Amino acid sequence: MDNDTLQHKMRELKTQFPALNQTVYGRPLVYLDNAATTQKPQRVIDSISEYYSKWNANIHRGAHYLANASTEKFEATRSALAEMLHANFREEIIFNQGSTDSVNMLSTILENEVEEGDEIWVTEMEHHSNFVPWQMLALKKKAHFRYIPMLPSGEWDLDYAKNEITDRAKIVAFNWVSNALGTVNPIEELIRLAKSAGAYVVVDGAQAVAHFDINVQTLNCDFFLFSAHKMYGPTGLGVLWGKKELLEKLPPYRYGGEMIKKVSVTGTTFNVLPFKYESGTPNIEAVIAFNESISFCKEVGRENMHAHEYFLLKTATERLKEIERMTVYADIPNKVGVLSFNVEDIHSADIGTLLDQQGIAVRTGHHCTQPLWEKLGTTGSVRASFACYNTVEDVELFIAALNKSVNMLR
Amino acid sequence: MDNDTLQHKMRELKTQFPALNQTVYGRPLVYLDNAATTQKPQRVIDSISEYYSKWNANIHRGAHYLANASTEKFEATRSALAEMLHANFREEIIFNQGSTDSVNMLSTILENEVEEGDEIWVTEMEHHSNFVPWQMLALKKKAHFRYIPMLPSGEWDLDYAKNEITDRAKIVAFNWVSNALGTVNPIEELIRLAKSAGAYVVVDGAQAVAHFDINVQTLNCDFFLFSAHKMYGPTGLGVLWGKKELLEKLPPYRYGGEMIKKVSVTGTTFNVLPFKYESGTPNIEAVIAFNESISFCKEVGRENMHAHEYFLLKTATERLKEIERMTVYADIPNKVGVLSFNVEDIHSADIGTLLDQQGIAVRTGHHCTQPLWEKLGTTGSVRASFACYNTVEDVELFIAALNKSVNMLR
Amino acid sequence: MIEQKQQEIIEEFAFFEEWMHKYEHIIELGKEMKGLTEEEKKDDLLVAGCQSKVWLKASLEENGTVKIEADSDAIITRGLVALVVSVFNHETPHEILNANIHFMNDIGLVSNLSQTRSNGLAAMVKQILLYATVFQAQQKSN
Amino acid sequence: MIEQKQQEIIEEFAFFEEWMHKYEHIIELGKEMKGLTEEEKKDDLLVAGCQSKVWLKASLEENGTVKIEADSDAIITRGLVALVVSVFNHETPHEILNANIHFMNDIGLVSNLSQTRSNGLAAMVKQILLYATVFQAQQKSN
Ligand SMILES: Cc1ncc(COP(=O)(O)O)c(C=O)c1O
Ligand SMILES: Cc1ncc(COP(=O)(O)O)c(C=O)c1O
Repeated sequence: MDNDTLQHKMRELKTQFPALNQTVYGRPLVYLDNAATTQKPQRVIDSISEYYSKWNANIHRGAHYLANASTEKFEATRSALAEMLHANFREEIIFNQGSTDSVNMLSTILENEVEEGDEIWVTEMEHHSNFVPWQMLALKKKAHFRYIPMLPSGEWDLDYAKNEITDRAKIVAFNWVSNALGTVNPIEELIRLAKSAGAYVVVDGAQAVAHFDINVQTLNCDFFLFSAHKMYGPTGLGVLWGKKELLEKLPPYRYGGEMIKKVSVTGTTFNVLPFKYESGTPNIEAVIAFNESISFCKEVGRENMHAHEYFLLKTATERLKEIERMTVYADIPNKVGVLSFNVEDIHSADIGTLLDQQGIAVRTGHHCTQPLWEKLGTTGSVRASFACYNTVEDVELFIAALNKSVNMLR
Repeated sequence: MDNDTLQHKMRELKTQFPALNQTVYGRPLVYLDNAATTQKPQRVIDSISEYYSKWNANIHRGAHYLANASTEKFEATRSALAEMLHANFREEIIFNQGSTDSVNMLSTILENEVEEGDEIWVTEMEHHSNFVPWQMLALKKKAHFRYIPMLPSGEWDLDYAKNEITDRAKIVAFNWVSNALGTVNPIEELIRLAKSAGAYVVVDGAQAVAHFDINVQTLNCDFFLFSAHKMYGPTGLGVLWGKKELLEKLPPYRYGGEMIKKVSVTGTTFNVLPFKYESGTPNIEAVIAFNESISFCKEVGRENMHAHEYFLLKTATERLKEIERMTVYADIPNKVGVLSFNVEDIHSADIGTLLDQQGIAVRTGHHCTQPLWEKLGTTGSVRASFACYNTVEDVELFIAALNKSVNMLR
Repeated sequence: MIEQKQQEIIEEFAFFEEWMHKYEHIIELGKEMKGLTEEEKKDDLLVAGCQSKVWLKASLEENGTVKIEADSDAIITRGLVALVVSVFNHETPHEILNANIHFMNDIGLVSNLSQTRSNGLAAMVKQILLYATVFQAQQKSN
Repeated sequence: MIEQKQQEIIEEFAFFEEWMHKYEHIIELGKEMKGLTEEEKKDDLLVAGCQSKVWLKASLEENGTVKIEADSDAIITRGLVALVVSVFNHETPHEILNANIHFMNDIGLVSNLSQTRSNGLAAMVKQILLYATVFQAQQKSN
């Protein structure tokens, strides 16, 4: 598809998102905080309303019509996710609260796989959610907490990784796409390295799922996780995929209803996958509505989404660089639509405040990646992040408002 | 309020719940599975739609209008809950995934408070979610897992508790209301016993919050927890209240964004309450919409709800006892609107199937309380549970359908 | 043969206009089925996925067909189990493995009976196919 | 006195019709404020709750009033901090503790500035009240 056709095609999307059709402080809203959370298409909102108006019931154990209907819809999303991720088995898909929940679960159930002196690896650019749980696990097990350094360009120092990741590495956990910089990391290579070292490989796909097609088979990682709310889906829902043989072997995480086969005062036996890892009433509404987000992404096509967002990124980056004393972080080719920058001697929070007054929603601060900013010699940035529904006009409004803000602050 | 006035007042409620205004298999739906999950009033559904149409943004760290608006709404629910529970500090309210999540969190953060040989107490009637996590903690810490036996009437054996709970008890965890039987337990007395033994006291309020006013100050427990979805609220949201001094002292649970003060490659410091226990993007939509459920309960009045449900329970119980070879479990005065029964020589699942065909939604099976049924010498029951929106007509339809089912099965 | 037996069931159920009569018939089938002895109803014969319990036993008969016996503790499930047994019983592993099982949908078992229960039946069918696979392998190696 | 100073601020801001001019004024205030020295901007003077950092220093003056100095690393916050300082500076602990602080709402700081930031200011005010409480106790015990 040439760019004009693509732009034309994508232009229609915005009308599907009611939150984008509003003004703030009397100005049209330009929502560029998509890496924090995406807006939701009307079909997702409608699905939630429909669920509560027609199907609401607690799932799995019901003996009645509504319970069966909601169970069926709930399980349909699991099947759709198995297809989306190219999982071998649908029971490899585990629902929970979010990416943070997934990493905490993994760092707990992998506990007994780590021994004193082993190494647990992350990278210097990880989101705190994929950093602190591993740091704490290392502390607890007296293992070495190690990280792949980030180069000033925002890329991994893969040479370092090649030299240093040996068979003492038990777990290697990393993000596919950096939420702070938007860099797309060479995960295939790191997975290969980590697997040949015999480590468990955890891929944080939170910032990737809205932009790339995913095939957990060809990736050959052990675990892959993301949050629905960053993929045009509802809040409060995480998806964890894990290799069946591992999920079967590893211990349970949360104990309670549904994950139990038999409870007695003398002992308890656990249920099969996926129920083993889904105790308690799940976020039924979110799971069911998320199926609409999955269809939405499939219909629009992630290839189109990424191409369009990349076009916006390039356009915005060029315009941004015209501003004096501007630092654009990670201005490299391999990126999604995340633009992270600072203007010399101006605090990112000040820019954020003045952009906000002009209807432009961006995020400022450390974006939960403090080690990354320490490496880059600052404490944070202004981050504008694009989604499939953003337009070239959004970019224009953003750049104009940014110029005005910078002038006011100088 | 006399009963006629009350019935009149409550009759209007049903119209507020769209899910109740439908037919299944061509018959009007009679939803009597409220102990599993309640239906949601239109205002809750509308609040979710409004959130996604107008306010959706990730909370707390935002520097823009939507992020501030949603943060404000999110925090307003915390304040409303602090008021509802009579908490001393709003930061004592922690949001998570559900009751199961809360108990698992507590059994993890209390780990270091338990030593080998200590005792951890539950009761024989607990939901698996408030049973297995403590059983596993005891196993892990080589503590003694003990339980207060249940009498055949469905009541606690408090004499046993009085004799056996000594200062070796470190944790005492129990439900206010039994989900399987509907019995309202004398928690004030057990809290007194447990506190004078010096134990941490955990109250599972999952089946109580939709029926009773709650005052965590006068209860004097240490932790109180419940799920929004059983209080006319959205799925995927739990509320945990804990005494501030304890939550401040105890270690964090899930590591990640928001709960962090400072992360670096050499170490990490944690944020203050409530953020310390709220890592990752929460179920923002559910938290915001839950405020409507809180208002709903306040406006209807839990006293009215309970009185009405109790009237339905008594009416149904009387009619039920006219059926031959009927066993009604826990037919005692201190109950909420839960009716648990079996008919001799008929499997509960068969009754459930035939009731379902007649539009009556009940639950059958062990209701995640296997030890309770073992004590009562069976494996489960048929459970009809009433909510504020049920009517005397619902009871009539249920009894008629039950009679028909039993006749078919004999 | 399997197809023929399915057609018979479908015709039989087409007869009932009301849910009540359909269920009365299923209950009747449940009552009539021979089932398993109390000693046979052990955990190792349990099929997973059912709210009510389902036990299943399969063996290879001398003439090369499969003998299937089953039971349930709930009478409606027992009736459904009887239908499944009647379709598969005394067929060869080959026929079982090549059958297209559609009668449950056609008589409205999937939409009209609970998901949990039809899952239980699905688990039962899956187990029968598993047995058939094993028996076929045994036959070939003999 | 505190009330009078608040009124003056409210009048001053009523003057601005556009958000831009309001912010330009706040930025101006931020640039003009003396603030703290680099050595003083240490973690123990940090006030929690701000996206940008706010440092606060308070001391009891000889005449019994409270001296307040503060700073921020962001210029807009610095301007807001200047406003808060101007309202509370050189007042007695008693006056501070009995003041009704409303100017932030009245000039549209709460609705028009980010929640995070007004929370930062709220934290700053809270910290000032805490200091005032301590100073008042000191005065009484002397
Ligand atoms: C008494 C009791 N405790 C705990 C739970 C678990 O709640 P959830 O499934 O929302 O985690 C339930 C729900 O059935 C319950 O009734
Ligand atoms: C790369 C990455 N990992 C993990 C997370 C945490 O996701 P959640 O807040 O949904 O748990 C985020 C969200 O910001 C992220 O961007």
